[in-house]
Amino acid sequence: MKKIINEPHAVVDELLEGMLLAHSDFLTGITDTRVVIEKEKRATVGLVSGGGSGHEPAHAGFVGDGMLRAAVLGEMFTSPTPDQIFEAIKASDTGHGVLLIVKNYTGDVMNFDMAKEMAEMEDIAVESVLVDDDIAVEDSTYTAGKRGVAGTVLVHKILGHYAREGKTLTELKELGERLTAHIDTLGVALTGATVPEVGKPGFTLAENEMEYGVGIHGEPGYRRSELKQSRAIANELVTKLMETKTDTKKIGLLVNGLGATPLQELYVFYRDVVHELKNYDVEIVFQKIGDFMTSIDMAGLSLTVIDLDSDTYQAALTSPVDVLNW
Amino acid sequence: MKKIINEPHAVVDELLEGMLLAHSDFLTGITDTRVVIEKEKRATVGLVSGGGSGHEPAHAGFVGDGMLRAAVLGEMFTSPTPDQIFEAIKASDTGHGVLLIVKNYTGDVMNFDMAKEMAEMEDIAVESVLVDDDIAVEDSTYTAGKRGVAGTVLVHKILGHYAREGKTLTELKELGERLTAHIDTLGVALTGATVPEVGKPGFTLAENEMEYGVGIHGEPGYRRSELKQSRAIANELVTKLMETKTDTKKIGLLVNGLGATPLQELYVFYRDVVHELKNYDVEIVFQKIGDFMTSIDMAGLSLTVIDLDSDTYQAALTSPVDVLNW
Amino acid sequence: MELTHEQAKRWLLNFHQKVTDNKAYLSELDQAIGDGDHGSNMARGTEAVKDKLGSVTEDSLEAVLKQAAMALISKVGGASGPLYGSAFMAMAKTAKETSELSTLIEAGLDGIKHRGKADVGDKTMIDMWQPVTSALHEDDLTEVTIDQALEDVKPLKAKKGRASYVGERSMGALDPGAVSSGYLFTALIEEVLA
Amino acid sequence: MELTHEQAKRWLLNFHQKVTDNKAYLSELDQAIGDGDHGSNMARGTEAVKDKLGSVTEDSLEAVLKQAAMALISKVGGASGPLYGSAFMAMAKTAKETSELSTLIEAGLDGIKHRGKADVGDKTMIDMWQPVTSALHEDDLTEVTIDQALEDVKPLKAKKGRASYVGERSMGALDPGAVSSGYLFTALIEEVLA
Ligand SMILES: Nc1ncnc2c1ncn2[C@@H]1O[C@H](COP(=O)(O)OP(=O)(O)O)[C@@H](O)[C@H]1O
Ligand SMILES: Nc1ncnc2c1ncn2[C@@H]1O[C@H](COP(=O)(O)OP(=O)(O)O)[C@@H](O)[C@H]1O
Ligand SMILES: [Mg+2]
Ligand SMILES: [Mg+2]
Ligand SMILES: [Mg+2]
Ligand SMILES: [Mg+2]
Repeated sequence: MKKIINEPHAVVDELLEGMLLAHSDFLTGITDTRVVIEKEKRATVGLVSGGGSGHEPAHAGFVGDGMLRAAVLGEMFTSPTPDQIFEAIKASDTGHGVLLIVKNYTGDVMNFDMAKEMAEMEDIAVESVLVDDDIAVEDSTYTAGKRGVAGTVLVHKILGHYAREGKTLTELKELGERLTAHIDTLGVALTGATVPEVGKPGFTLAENEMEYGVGIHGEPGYRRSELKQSRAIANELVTKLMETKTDTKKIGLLVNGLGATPLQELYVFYRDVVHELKNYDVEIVFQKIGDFMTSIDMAGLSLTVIDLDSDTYQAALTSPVDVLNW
Repeated sequence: MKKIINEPHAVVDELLEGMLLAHSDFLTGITDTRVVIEKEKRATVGLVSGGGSGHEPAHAGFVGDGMLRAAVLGEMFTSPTPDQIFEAIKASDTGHGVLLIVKNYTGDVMNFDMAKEMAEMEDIAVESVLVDDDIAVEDSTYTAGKRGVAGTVLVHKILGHYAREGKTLTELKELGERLTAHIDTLGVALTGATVPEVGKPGFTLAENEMEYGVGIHGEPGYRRSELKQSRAIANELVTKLMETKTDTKKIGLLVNGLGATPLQELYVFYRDVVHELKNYDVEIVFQKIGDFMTSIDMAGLSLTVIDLDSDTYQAALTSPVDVLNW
Repeated sequence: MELTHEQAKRWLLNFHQKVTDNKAYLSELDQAIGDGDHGSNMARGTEAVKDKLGSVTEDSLEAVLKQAAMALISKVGGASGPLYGSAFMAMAKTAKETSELSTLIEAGLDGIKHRGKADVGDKTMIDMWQPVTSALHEDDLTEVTIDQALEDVKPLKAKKGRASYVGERSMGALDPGAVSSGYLFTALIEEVLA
Repeated sequence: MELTHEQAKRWLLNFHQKVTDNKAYLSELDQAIGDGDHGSNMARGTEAVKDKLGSVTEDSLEAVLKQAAMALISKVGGASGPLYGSAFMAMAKTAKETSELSTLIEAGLDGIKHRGKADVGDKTMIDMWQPVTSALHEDDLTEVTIDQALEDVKPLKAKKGRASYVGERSMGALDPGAVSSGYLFTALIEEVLA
């Protein structure tokens, strides 16, 4: 394991400390709990998200005006606990309620649910939106359902925009539920991710091997294959992602690096995605390329397609925000 | 070599194509040459930078209002040619002249110089500023001098600000020359970088080895050592960087990932840098953390310290810009 | 049979010991079909339980169970945190009415089912809690019950939690949560039933 | 001795062939003390020279040398591009006045020195161009001159260009630019002096 860190168990606390030291102009922490929150709060619904650490810049990099009010950091790749989330909820409420944006993982769902129950006992209005964009997993009663991955960041952005516009908690929840149905993601990995305390990659791929459909904690994908060229990967991901979008005319794209992928590869891949999409009758009206929802030091990327036939989503995606990593 | 690319020799053209496809709202290319340039040009001095590819987001990610007017992309790790740079100069001139920001590498210096001569033959006013911030190299008559590395991005930002404010070419050159003396950088590598066409890392480090002082093309550093903890690395880099800054009271910091370094490590390291700086009588008034000047897929980082006793630099660093990766 | 607050404390301390001793093994089991953190998660959690128990001054079963619940909820995270936490919270609530052991454990089981929306046969800790609850109702909980439950959980295909992502590959493997729950009930046998 | 435009063409084509044949070797030399691209750089450049020569219709030495310069300048990049480019540009300018070979090569050498601010002994291509120029002045350029120059460049410590970063480590190694320039002059011997 080659990492620039100190004691492996201290990484989460130290990266949090680094963040707060660097960005104290607009971000602050909540004492004794790993929460990053805006200093200035508008009198609007507060959006709270979070999950295990290791997905940086998610989620703390999206805290700020126009996106999240607070982010809750769990242990590495481990959902945060209900009391942490509860602290974030309390601190985020300005009397307009709090919307939780939760990635669909058993742990996240349950911990956020418990936090919601705690908050309700203190009469704070809380709703939640579940993001399950990873189409690598079949959504059936035989699985925990589709996972929440990079598309979550688009949910932060769009709902963050609406929250700033003054939408109510109920409106935001409804909007969110409709929105998540329009977002699909697929990832590929060239290497596994190494959790510092574990010290070795969660899985290993041979020098000439890649895996399609891997989750952001290294959950198994749907196929291993020899390493393909960018255009072949673009073909496979686009084909799968566009399968359900037969009536869609306008889309947005998010090409997301998983932590150790150079930006140059993301741009080569983006190019191939655009070429691939020429086979479809769609217009690309929004795109974002970079690291948004990583998997520690995994090499690989994910492609997210969002259906943008609704003009309002597009406007919500492009409005200015004041966060670190959008 | 594990990369999401197509034919190795096509990476530069394809990443450029990807960039221009993605950001055609404000960026465009110059036909038949690898130049990225702003679509809307203010009537001010145009700043042009560039160098070998492989340092993404440098330099194209800094083209836009308030920073560069154009970026010239060479082959991977190879300086662009004079005619490419000349095209960028011609397209960047609005009658106010063009300032070249050049990293101190023999190839870059000579190619930019030749381009400057070509432009002068066409009566375009051109000046250049040479950035040589890498203190790993001794500045003596026995070397090609200190190399230009991540600090270059701060030069883009500060001079970009002044150019937008309407400073003249002569003023900008003078400002630039004074400015570069205030910027120092040191990098560490955990792995070598793999140029796609070469197919293997430029150098190799053992599983428990790191190298201090490596350049952004994998130029040899000043010492190999066993892999150290973040705080030990922070101690060494800060000590060396602060050596010449005994009278400095205010500084800015740039923690720059080299391409395959997770953001979480950059924040842990930033934290340790801040702690280390408590031993000095300085105030950190500016900081930037992320990937700015990478070395393809190298794991490692660099730390840049800029002396900010002059208040104007600080204002120039924080003014808003409209570029992709600042 | 009734559970006293002293017994409950001893039970939880024994559980902590077993989890600590088998931390690496639990993570290894989780590595095979999950994400390899069940050992760390449970060690962190039971350590917190141990710490909290020291500060329980009330001589009440409810207080002991509630503190355990709070410790697990606030320190574990992941999937097992809210599940174990909900189990102990449900037991604490039930302890207001009764201290009858099988009723308490059944309440815990219901807490898990309610929280995780899983059921018997999904290859989760429920496949340990369910047979143990039945055995307690018949006053017949022994190591055999636990061993049998582990045997029975092996061939199942995971349908809930992280292990469900590996699908077929989960068949033949032990479920880490069922194993850690097995430690909980072995500790119960040793401290309460023996 | 005078250089004709036909000779110059043959010379450059021969140079292209030698560089192409030794592309990997040149990069290998550069890998040791530089960044490993000298072979690719020069192959790309001489390929462009070859292409350009096809389109030179004028029967003029100046035109041939100028086209070679332009091709090198616009296709090589790195350090060697402007250096070889400046050398041929200086030769082209000089060809307006004279076609005397040693005067032309000396002009090329001056072009390199002017562009790169290096001098004899810095372990660069200059350490090939300088002895070759002297030999030409004495009408005595042979393979021996080139071999000797390569021998002499080896022990030097690099003071210019990328190789200067490896300092002491450059001692004992060949300089890739000196070697590629050696090919240039071997080609000259074969096509013009033989
Ligand atoms: N929905 C569920 N209901 C009951 N138990 C579950 C459920 N999901 C997961 N589990 C249990 O949780 C265990 C995994 O816990 P742990 O590894 O600590 O959390 P995570 O899966 O978040 O990493 C599984 O072995 C299983 O017994
Ligand atoms: N300042 C200089 N003057 C003369 N020749 C130089 C100078 N700097 C470098 N060279 C020559 O250039 C060669 C390296 O060329 P190349 O590898 O193509 O470029 P780069 O160093 O940019 O990768 C060296 O071997 C040396 O002969
Ligand atoms: Mg986990
Ligand atoms: Mg080079
Ligand atoms: Mg687990
Ligand atoms: Mg080279």
